[in-house]
Amino acid sequence: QDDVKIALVVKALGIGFFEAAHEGAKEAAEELGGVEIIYTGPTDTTAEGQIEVINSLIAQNVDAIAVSANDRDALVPTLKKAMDRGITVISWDSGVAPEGRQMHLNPSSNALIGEMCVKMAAEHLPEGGGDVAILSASATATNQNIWIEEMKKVLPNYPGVNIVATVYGDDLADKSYREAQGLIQSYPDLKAIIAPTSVGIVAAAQAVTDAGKAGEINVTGLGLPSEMAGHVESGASKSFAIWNPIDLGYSATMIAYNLATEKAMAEPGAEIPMGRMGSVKLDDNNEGAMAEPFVYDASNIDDFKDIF
Amino acid sequence: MISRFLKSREALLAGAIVLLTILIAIRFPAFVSAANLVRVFNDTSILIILALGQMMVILTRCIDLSMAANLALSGMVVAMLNAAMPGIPVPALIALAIAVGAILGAFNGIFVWKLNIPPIVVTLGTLTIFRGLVFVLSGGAWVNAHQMSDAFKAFPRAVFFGLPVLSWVAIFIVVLMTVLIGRTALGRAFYAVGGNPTAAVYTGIDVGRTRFVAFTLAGALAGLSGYLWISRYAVAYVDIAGGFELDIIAACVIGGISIAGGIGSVGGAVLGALFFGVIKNALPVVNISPFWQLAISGAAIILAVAFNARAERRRGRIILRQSEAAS
Amino acid sequence: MLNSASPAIAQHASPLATRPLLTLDGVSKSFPGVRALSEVALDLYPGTVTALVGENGAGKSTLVKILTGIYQPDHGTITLAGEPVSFSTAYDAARAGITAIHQETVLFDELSVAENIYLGHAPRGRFGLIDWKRMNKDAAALLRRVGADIDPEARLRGLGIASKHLVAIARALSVDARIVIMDEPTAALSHKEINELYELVERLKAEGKAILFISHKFDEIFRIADRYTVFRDGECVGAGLMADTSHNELVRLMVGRSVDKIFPKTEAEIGETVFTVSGYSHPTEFADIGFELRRGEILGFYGLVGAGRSELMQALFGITRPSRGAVRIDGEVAVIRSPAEAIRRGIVYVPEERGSQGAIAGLPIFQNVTLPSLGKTTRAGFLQLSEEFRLAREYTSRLELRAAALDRDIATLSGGNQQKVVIAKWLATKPKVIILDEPTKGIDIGSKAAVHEFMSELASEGLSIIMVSSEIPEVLGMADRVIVMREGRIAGEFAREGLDAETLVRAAAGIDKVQS
Amino acid sequence: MSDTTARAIPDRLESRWTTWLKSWEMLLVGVVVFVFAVNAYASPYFLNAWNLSDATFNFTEKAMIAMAMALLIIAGEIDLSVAAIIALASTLMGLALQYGAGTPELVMIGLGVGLLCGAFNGLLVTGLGLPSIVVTIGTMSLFRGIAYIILGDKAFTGYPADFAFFGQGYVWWVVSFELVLFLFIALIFGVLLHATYFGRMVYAIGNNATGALFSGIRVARVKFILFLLTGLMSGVAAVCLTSRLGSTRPSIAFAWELEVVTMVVLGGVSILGGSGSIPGVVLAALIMGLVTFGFGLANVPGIVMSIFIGMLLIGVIAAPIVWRRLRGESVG
Ligand SMILES: Nc1ncnc2c1ncn2[C@@H]1O[C@H](COP(=O)(O)OP(=O)(O)OP(=O)(O)O)[C@@H](O)[C@H]1O
Ligand SMILES: Nc1ncnc2c1ncn2[C@@H]1O[C@H](COP(=O)(O)OP(=O)(O)OP(=O)(O)O)[C@@H](O)[C@H]1O
Ligand SMILES: [Mg+2]
Ligand SMILES: [Mg+2]
Repeated sequence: QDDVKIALVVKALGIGFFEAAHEGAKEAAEELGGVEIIYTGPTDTTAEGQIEVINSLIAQNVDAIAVSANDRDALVPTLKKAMDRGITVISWDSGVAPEGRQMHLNPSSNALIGEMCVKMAAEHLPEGGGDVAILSASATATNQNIWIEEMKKVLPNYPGVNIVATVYGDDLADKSYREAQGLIQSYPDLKAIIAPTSVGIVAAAQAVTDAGKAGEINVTGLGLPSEMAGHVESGASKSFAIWNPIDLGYSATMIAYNLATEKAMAEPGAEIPMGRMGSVKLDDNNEGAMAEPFVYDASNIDDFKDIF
Repeated sequence: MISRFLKSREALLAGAIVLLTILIAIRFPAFVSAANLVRVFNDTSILIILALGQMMVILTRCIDLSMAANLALSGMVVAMLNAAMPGIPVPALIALAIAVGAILGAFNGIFVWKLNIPPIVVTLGTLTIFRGLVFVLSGGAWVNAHQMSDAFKAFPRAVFFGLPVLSWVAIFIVVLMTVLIGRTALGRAFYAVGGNPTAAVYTGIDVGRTRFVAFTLAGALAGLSGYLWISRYAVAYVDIAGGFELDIIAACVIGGISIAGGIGSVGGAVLGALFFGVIKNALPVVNISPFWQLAISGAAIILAVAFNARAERRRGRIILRQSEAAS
Repeated sequence: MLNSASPAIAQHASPLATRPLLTLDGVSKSFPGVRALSEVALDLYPGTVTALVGENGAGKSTLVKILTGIYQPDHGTITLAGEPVSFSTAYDAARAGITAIHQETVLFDELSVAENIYLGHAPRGRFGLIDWKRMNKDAAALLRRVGADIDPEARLRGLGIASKHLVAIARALSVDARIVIMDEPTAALSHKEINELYELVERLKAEGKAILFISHKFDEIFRIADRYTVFRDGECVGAGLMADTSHNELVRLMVGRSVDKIFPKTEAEIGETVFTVSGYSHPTEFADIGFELRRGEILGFYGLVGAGRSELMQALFGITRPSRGAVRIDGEVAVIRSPAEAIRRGIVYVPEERGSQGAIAGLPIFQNVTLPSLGKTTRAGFLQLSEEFRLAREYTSRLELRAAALDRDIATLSGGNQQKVVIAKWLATKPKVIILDEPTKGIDIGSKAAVHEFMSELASEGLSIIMVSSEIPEVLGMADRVIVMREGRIAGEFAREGLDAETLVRAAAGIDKVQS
Repeated sequence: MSDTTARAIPDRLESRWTTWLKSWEMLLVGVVVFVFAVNAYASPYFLNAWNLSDATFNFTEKAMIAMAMALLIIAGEIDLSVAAIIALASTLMGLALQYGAGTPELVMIGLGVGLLCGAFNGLLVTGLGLPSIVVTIGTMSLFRGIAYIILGDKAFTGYPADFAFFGQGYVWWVVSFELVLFLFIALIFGVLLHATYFGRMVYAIGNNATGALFSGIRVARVKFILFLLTGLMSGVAAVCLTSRLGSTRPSIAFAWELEVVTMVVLGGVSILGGSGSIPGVVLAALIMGLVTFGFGLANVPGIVMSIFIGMLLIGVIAAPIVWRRLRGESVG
């Protein structure tokens, strides 16, 4: 009996978040036994790069592909081809359009993430609220846009939060940094920056520190404890959230395994087991959420900063 | 002297930049506040340094497409070293970054000098090789802010006389290059080699070696920029400054440095870079979507090159002039 | 051999100096396919002007480049003040005290005049940095010394060719040299500037410098030189004191055979007018050009370098546009906007710059030949190689081309053979009028005679030929009629009979108003 | 024969067969065989018709552009804006889609935009006499910049089902439409360059543009046509790629220009102009495709492959020079 080959395709190699997910995948593989994990992805975050990678995975006849997509639509034809050749395809983290995958695992529910971001910003606003700006990743990233939408939905519940701008840093450190600088410059009353991206939040915190506004402008959003530890310490960021990428990689692998070995079916309403993470329930779009995001602040950051 | 300057490309470009700044200032007075101008200059410092390096290479009728990749590799080397051994003093790391950059530049130069391979082919190759080596070296992992020592990150940020060290470094390089280009035999050899390689040989200049030196010096500046970049943004990863090589060349072109070699000035390169800096920094301020930036810089490049070509167009020798004047 | 004019004898006879400052012995230099110098000897004495004469391609400039470290000799020795020397760069030679005005002006258009003069040895100030102020001052002084009224801070690009040449002369003098070499320094200068140059040479002589003077102008040589050396086909064929020789003897040494045989002009039957140019003008290059060309005629165009002859011919060929004027072919007005159109009308142009405008290095010989006639050798746009080879074979064999094979790169041929290919290329288009711009410039003596013979042959077949040439013997030998140009205008038109060199030179330099 | 004289010059020194055997193309054939053999040995998945067919998608679109780029570079010019033309063409196709354009219109728009962009480049280079490398660095930003202005953070999707054929369809068994189209284009360009008047003019211009002008060739016109062709091929690639991805984002085909140029140079085309062949470029495309696919099967990251391609590029160009040096011949 051959090993079950599960490919974890990420947006780009070298990103701390995905490296952590890889750890989780390896943990799942060990737990399951007889599973080989292929961790791969392009070098920069392009759809074309991912397609090349996926083509070579199809050629290797892997049993399952779990992908965090750079482009919701562009991967569909290739992934369809993979499914036609009997390969289990799921997406996680950043999704693929429904026709290109069997199911999608959201790290958390989009509504929860959106609300969490606004809540973290609101909590540290001065009396009477203030200006808040959003620094997003690439303007084309599916999940970013959904979260921003969700944030805007819950705004009525947080009357103090006044969203003044949304800018895009393309998940490039220098561009994000410059965009954050632009925000600080153009909005003298800015009190918080929400960056729902791990690259953006670090760059924004750095920009705030360099502008001498640490403590004055609170940078929050989604980030990795290892990357944010310094900024929490300096006060540039009061708190931020993230789901645990290790858990995410673990869960995606578990689901891929269960679907590939036909221990579960991906259909609306189905519950697919994910080992120690419990199980995920699929909605009408064959999507499910893993867990709530977890908030990190000065009180707990030290426990996590060396893990991921 | 003054009238000669006023007629020069540099004056025109400087005028364009001032005009642009004024236009922005009309709607957003904050843009021309001293603090903001300092910020814009600081933000452009690295581009200025790189453009000056590229200028030397272009002056000798070559081109270096690998500068951004060189920056990434030298930067990654010192970032990883700093992360692994925080005890190494920062000046030593800066020296190392410069040395690594110079070696990579020399690698380009040696192919151009000894094997006569066209510079564009060599640097197209080394562009991917250097970038790939960053990946191999780092295993694709990032070096994050908290892994870098505080001194490492503090250097470009420290403020002296109202300017961050990063800006001072750029100013220092500008002064250094002004002297090198204007007052040394080597600097003048760059012009000679690019302006007329045959005549350069008649003058006793070794064309190949001069090009080699230009590549090496450009590499050294790329190495320096590598350190400055990662310490400023406090992060190092494979893709840093990806695609930046074209911005560098574009700054040179806008600054009036002729791609055919032999024409250009330090002032032009600096102004070309500043033009980019002002545009990049002004867009978010004037609320134009950042998506416009690319198209604007493209249009600026085309206009600049068309304009420079017109200014350069040989006025034709005028045989008839004397006789016309006589009659 | 004539090497009897060995250094020993010459030394003995010299009234001016006893020991040569510089001695060359057995120096040889080959280029792919060409032996430019073989076993040549040369002596230069302090306070003496030595003239080096020889036909085009005799190897004079090659020798200059060896003496200035640009080329390294294949073998042979150079002795400077008793010490054997070898130069690996131009810089070494300059440091040893050898400076040269090269035949082609090798300067930098984008740099200032002062810097062109001092590049490589600029005056240094504090910290070893270039002292621009002093450089400009020194340059101004030097320029005054050569009698040039040029702003040292001006960019070279704006200067005329004569001024550039003066800058080149100033550059040569900017080095403190013991040996000054001048390779055709007067070719681009006007009468007044030439006289100033002569005075300069006298001064240098008085300062005790050894001068090597290369020129094709015999009156000039007899005026300023004390000694002479003659090269022929890369060999040294004679040397001695000017006082001991005569005009005729020098010519005989140079050419090695009787003069009239080189220009085998056969009388062709001159027919009706084929080509008429009237009122032809260009905004900056030439004005009011008018002439006629008849069937079977060879029309010579003479003038000093820079007189605008090439510009005129290129305008006639459609490379540049005239501002005014008309061209008639067989009486019919023709507007020629591009070379393609000129070729279709039967006008072709063999350019002066063989390397950059004539031969297409990188393409095989046969493709060079067929390039303008591809319309005839292709079928519906598709190439017919056998047809191309046939055409190439036909025309190259008429010109007695020497080559290993027709599919060889044209760059592998010697200069003369390249010129034959270029001419063959144009003949293959079956033209009515062929313009030859300096057709024998820089080609060896054998090829030269072949080209001349061929020109006569073409003329007698009824082709009309315009021959631009700066070589007086060639003009006198080949042309049925000569037009002289000066500063973009026609300065005179002369029939073949009774025409002499003096008349041409006077007309070209504008010394006397010559009536035509 | 009548025209044989005593000292006749032979047409050729060696038979065409011998010349071919010693050519750059043979060296590339050797490399192809080598890479193929290594891949077949190293991976059990390599020798599989479907997999090989999938692998062709890695290079066909770039190679189509490389065909036209080869001619352009042989003529002494370069076009760095090709990838940006793809982005602009794809964006405008997507825009037209929003206004209800069907497949035929989409294709027309893709090709038309390519042609227009090529014409724009050509006009700047031949009309104003600007250096192509700088002009196309400028238009590269401009074209992609316009795509960004139009699309911003959005994407165009929902291309019609029959539009998918260009990038995803198969003509016969494992033979994809793209592959057939590429081979067809290669054939056309091969004939154009090697067997026609036009091709001869391209070589003449690349070797000596002034000389070509003096030989009656309309240099500016030929160069303009070459820019048009390069634009057109970028348009074709835009149609194929858009169809293959089924969506358009402004970052589409990012940095492809360097890969295309690498392909052309690896194929033996001199970057200085004047020499090169279409078979060489086709072989180079094949090599790059095989190398990427081979590394991909071993799950080697793309960037490590690029080190290999970079070394291959410098290596194959340096090797003959070093070889001649070692044999003591002088290098020009
Ligand atoms: N770099 C070179 N490569 C190949 N052949 C050369 C080179 N330089 C000179 N030659 C050849 O060497 C020969 C001598 O040339 P040289 O320039 O020395 O002649 P010259 O006596 O100076 O002629 P002129 O009077 O026309 O200046 C010519 O046949 C020329 O074609
Ligand atoms: N001011 C100048 N700057 C640079 N080159 C010049 C200048 N003047 C003349 N020349 C060059 O000198 C050469 C002779 O000029 P031109 O062809 O117009 O005159 P000509 O009468 O044909 O001279 P020639 O006898 O050399 O053919 C040309 O190659 C031209 O490019
Ligand atoms: Mg000479
Ligand atoms: Mg001339």
